[in-house]
Amino acid sequence: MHMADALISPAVGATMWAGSLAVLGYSSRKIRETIDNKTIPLMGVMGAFIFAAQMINFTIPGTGSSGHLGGGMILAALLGPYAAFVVVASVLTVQALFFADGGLLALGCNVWNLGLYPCFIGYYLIYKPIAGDGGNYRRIFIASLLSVIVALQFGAFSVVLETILSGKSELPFHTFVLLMQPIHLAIGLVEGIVTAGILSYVKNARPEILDTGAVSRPPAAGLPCKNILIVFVVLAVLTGGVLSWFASTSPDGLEWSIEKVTGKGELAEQEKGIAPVLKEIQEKTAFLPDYNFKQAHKEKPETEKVPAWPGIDTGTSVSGVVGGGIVLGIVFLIGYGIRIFKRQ
Amino acid sequence: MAFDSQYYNVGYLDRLSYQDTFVHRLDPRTKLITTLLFLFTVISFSKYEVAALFPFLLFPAIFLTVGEIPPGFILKKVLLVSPFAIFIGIFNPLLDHGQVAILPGLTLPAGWLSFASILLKFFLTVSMALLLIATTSFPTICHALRRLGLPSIFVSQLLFLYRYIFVLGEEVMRIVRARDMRSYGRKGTEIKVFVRIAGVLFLRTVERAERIYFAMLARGYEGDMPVSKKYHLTTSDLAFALSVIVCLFIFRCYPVTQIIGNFFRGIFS
Amino acid sequence: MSHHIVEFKDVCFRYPDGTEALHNLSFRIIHGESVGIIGANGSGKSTLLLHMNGYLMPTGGTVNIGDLHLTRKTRREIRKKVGIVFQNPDDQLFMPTVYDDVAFGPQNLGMDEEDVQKRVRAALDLVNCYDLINKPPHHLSNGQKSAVAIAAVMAMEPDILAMDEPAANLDPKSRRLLINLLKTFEHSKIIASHDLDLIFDVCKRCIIIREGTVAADGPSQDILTNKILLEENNLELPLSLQRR
Amino acid sequence: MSHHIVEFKDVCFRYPDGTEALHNLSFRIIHGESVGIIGANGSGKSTLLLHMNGYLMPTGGTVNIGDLHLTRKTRREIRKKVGIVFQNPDDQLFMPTVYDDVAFGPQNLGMDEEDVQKRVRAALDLVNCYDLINKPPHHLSNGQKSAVAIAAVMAMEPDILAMDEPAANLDPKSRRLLINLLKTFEHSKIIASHDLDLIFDVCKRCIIIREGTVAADGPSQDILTNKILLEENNLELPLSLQRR
Ligand SMILES: Nc1ncnc2c1ncn2[C@@H]1O[C@H](COP(=O)(O)OP(=O)(O)OP(=O)(O)O)[C@@H](O)[C@H]1O
Ligand SMILES: Nc1ncnc2c1ncn2[C@@H]1O[C@H](COP(=O)(O)OP(=O)(O)OP(=O)(O)O)[C@@H](O)[C@H]1O
Ligand SMILES: [Mg+2]
Ligand SMILES: [Mg+2]
Repeated sequence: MHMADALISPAVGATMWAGSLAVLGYSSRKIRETIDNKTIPLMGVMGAFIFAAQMINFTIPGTGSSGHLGGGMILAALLGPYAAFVVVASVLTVQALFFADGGLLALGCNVWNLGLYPCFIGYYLIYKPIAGDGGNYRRIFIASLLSVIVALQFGAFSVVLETILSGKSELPFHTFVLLMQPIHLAIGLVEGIVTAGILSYVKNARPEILDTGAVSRPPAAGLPCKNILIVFVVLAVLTGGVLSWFASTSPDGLEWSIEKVTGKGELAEQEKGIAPVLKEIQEKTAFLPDYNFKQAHKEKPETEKVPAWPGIDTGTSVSGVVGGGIVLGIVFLIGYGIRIFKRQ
Repeated sequence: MAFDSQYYNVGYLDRLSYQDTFVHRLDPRTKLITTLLFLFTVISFSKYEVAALFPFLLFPAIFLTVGEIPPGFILKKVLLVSPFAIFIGIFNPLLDHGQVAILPGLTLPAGWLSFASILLKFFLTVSMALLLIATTSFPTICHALRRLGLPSIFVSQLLFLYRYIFVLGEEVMRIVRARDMRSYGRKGTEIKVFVRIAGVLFLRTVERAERIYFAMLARGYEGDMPVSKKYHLTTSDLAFALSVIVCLFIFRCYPVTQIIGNFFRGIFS
Repeated sequence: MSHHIVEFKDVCFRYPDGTEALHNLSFRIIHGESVGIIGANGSGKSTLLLHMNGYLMPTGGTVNIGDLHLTRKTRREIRKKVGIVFQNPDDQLFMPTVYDDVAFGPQNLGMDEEDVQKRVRAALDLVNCYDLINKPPHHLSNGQKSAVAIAAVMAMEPDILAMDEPAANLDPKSRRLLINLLKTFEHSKIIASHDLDLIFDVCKRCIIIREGTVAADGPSQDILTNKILLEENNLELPLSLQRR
Repeated sequence: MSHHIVEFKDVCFRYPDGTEALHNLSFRIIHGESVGIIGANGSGKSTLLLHMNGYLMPTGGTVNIGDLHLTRKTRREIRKKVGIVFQNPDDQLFMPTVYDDVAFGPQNLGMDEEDVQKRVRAALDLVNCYDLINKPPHHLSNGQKSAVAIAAVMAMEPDILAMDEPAANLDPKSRRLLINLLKTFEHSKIIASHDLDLIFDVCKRCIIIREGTVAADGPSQDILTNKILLEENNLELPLSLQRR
């Protein structure tokens, strides 16, 4: 469920980047204060572990399809939330670069969705209180299952919000939510069981790793409440930020998405969606030479108002189709030319 | 065998990034920033914009050819990750029924237009991100990130991650091979076995981290990863950045495709 | 018994990242032979072994095991015939106890518990490790791990045994025990190793791989005493043949 | 030069899980000596090496390196004197390129960029790997990795070099190159290995460890030719001394 660049708007992308960077900076400072040198290489290899573990396929009982490990909760349980967040962020960065999972602009969204929720909400609100320090097998099991599921639900919901706010997709809010949340409930169930299994295995074989800290963790006492508060404040501010930014850069879009969210007026929204765009294009072309042809048509569609669709301008779109083909040809020729030139 | 093809792809990209061409030699900071600008420009187009996106194909085309990256590989990778974008985008034609005229006599539902726009944006953003990593070795990207002010802990995590992906990847591959050899099809791939394998791998990773830590101590590590200052901006970096920015500006603000289209229609009519 | 033949015909293999690891490699091993595969680092030995049960599929040429031609369809069948022991026993022992580990293969073959137990017992007896049956693998010594890894493969009663660097990290005594163990197996054996003395002791025949192709193939007695040939291939005389 | 002495006095060490890995172990190595540490799997060789610069602290007895008594306070100082190369080069080449890796030590010593470059160059020249300077470690062969790992330690210019199983997984030619390389170092050298031929070639003196204590200590010439002593310790004659 990685967000993709193509689905987000610059405003959403930039906001989420800012949010994730802020948490990243905060976590890094925290790590410096609370964790000893030994943990730095451990964090690094643990990132590689998450990667490697994702390469092991397994069969989900009853379905025959295969699943893989997400890993945020395992990291949080082993390393504590701050270090885990930094590791998740680095894993996602590598995924964005090498696997093109998501994308560079959507990276902010993905770090937020897949890192923040398990590491802070899942860990502090659910895992830590239930599993306690060390804990027994049953508590570990319940704690990991619940925290993974909840974190994934949050993540999935954020994907929906980010997509809707970006306004690139026509999916109505409620349909999208109904699609995403149940899917991620199922995924969370499997991942939760797997996480619980691995943590129990580790507890069995090397109890000291989870209990006292072969790894030094930041002291848990006192911190959680404050942190969760901070997280929620940041969340609220960010959401507000997204909305207001969106409002200022693209009022149509905001109106659009709010209508979407409330679920009314699909047709009205389409008119708003495309008309200004076409108009903008026309205005821009008007500055340029060679627009006589279009000038003739320019006023026409505005007045013509076919009921089905307002903005028909065959002039611009024909040019678009012809131009598109030619641009493709030019790009191809340039590429080919460079290749030939390089061969010599 | 799906798991190792993913791994091999990383290896292949990684090898490509150590080639020596004009693009490879550019300063990583320049490439990173111009790529980000490119991405922002592309996704800033409205949801129905298709034609104006075409000129942006010039960037991947130039990176591909100057950087000597095989186009087939990039195409395949883009296809591989496309399902999510397609899944989200395919609803547009289904839900958005407004008609829009493309050619005289040919109208299409507007949803197809926004779908095409998503696909085109998807292709542009994904291929440029891949081309960035195919033409810039990962360690140099990390140096660039460090110089651009990201936290040093995060950057050293990236470096460790990069280094040990390959080591642990091989290790996992050997373990999975041993499992598959004795499991005849699906039987050995239950969650139970997976959990154990992951558990074993986990413990071995913790032990490896300990050995790495010893090796680091042996070489004077005291908590800070040293930074070396190897990169300097050159005039070709500046020229490159400047021309990219100018092109982006032109492509963003002027409907280049339509102008060209008009121009040719003018010639033939 | 024609069905224990291993035949590689013009096998080529290119890793997806572009490395050409095998190149027109051909050889044929008949039933009961013991063959050593030697060559420099990176010459393609491990890659070759991975073809023996379809873990990698040749990108050119053909592999035949017994009557079966290696394809995606037949490889499950072929895996029952060929048992491979890789270099690092830690990679192979992933179950919580020695018993579970050795039983893993037979259980997956769908045998009932009683037969599984018999197989496990027989396999562990073969390598003299029956006492370890309830230990977790991470409490074993390196030598014991190697032996258990071999037992785990033997429990599947393969017709052909392939091993990659079986003696790495063993102390000299454990290594000697392993050599004696290998000598008693009647199976066809294929062993890839840098330990030319071990190859000399265990294998009658020897194949030198260079850059993914066969550079020499013949009796160990001839090949491992041919100093010039060996040195051309980044090898040297077995230490026991070197004078001090 | 008294300050290159390594002295273990009645060293005991118990792992947290209760395994007693070293038990009243004592020896003394003077400047310029080359010493081989041999013994069965699990006899305590690696544990011993980990004491040489304080990764593990003895639970009993004392370790002196040069004039310094090993304590938590002195171990940083001691680490500059003793360079340890562990068995698996992958664990030691933790930086993304060869240059960064070899430069890691000198940079941590606080040297400026120019001096660092000189050191890196000198260290890589020493092991004949200067060409690899910009490669990432995962593009190197096993032999190259070992060589670079040694260079990385040599760049710290230690007075004493300790190595654990330096030749594992190398092909015979690379192993021979490594042996020749080791012979040219003038440092005090301490090498733990199962490769008794390598020890015989490189080390003048030899210590046998059994169950965490010294079972024999003397010239390699005597110890490595004493068949009975070796066999008591799970070892055997170096292969080059065995007759066929
Ligand atoms: N997973 C992989 N991806 C890409 N190339 C690989 C991979 N594994 C091996 N190679 C390459 O294939 C060639 C043959 O490798 P292989 O491991 O078969 O050699 P080997 O003879 O077993 O070497 P060694 O003696 O070091 O074990 C080498 O050039 C190696 O770099
Ligand atoms: N981390 C550890 N925790 C507990 N026991 C350990 C640990 N590492 C080693 N041991 C035990 O300490 C003893 C000595 O181990 P060590 O690794 O020093 O042996 P070695 O001589 O290096 O063996 P090898 O030749 O197999 O490398 C062994 O009994 C081993 O099982
Ligand atoms: Mg090999
Ligand atoms: Mg050891």
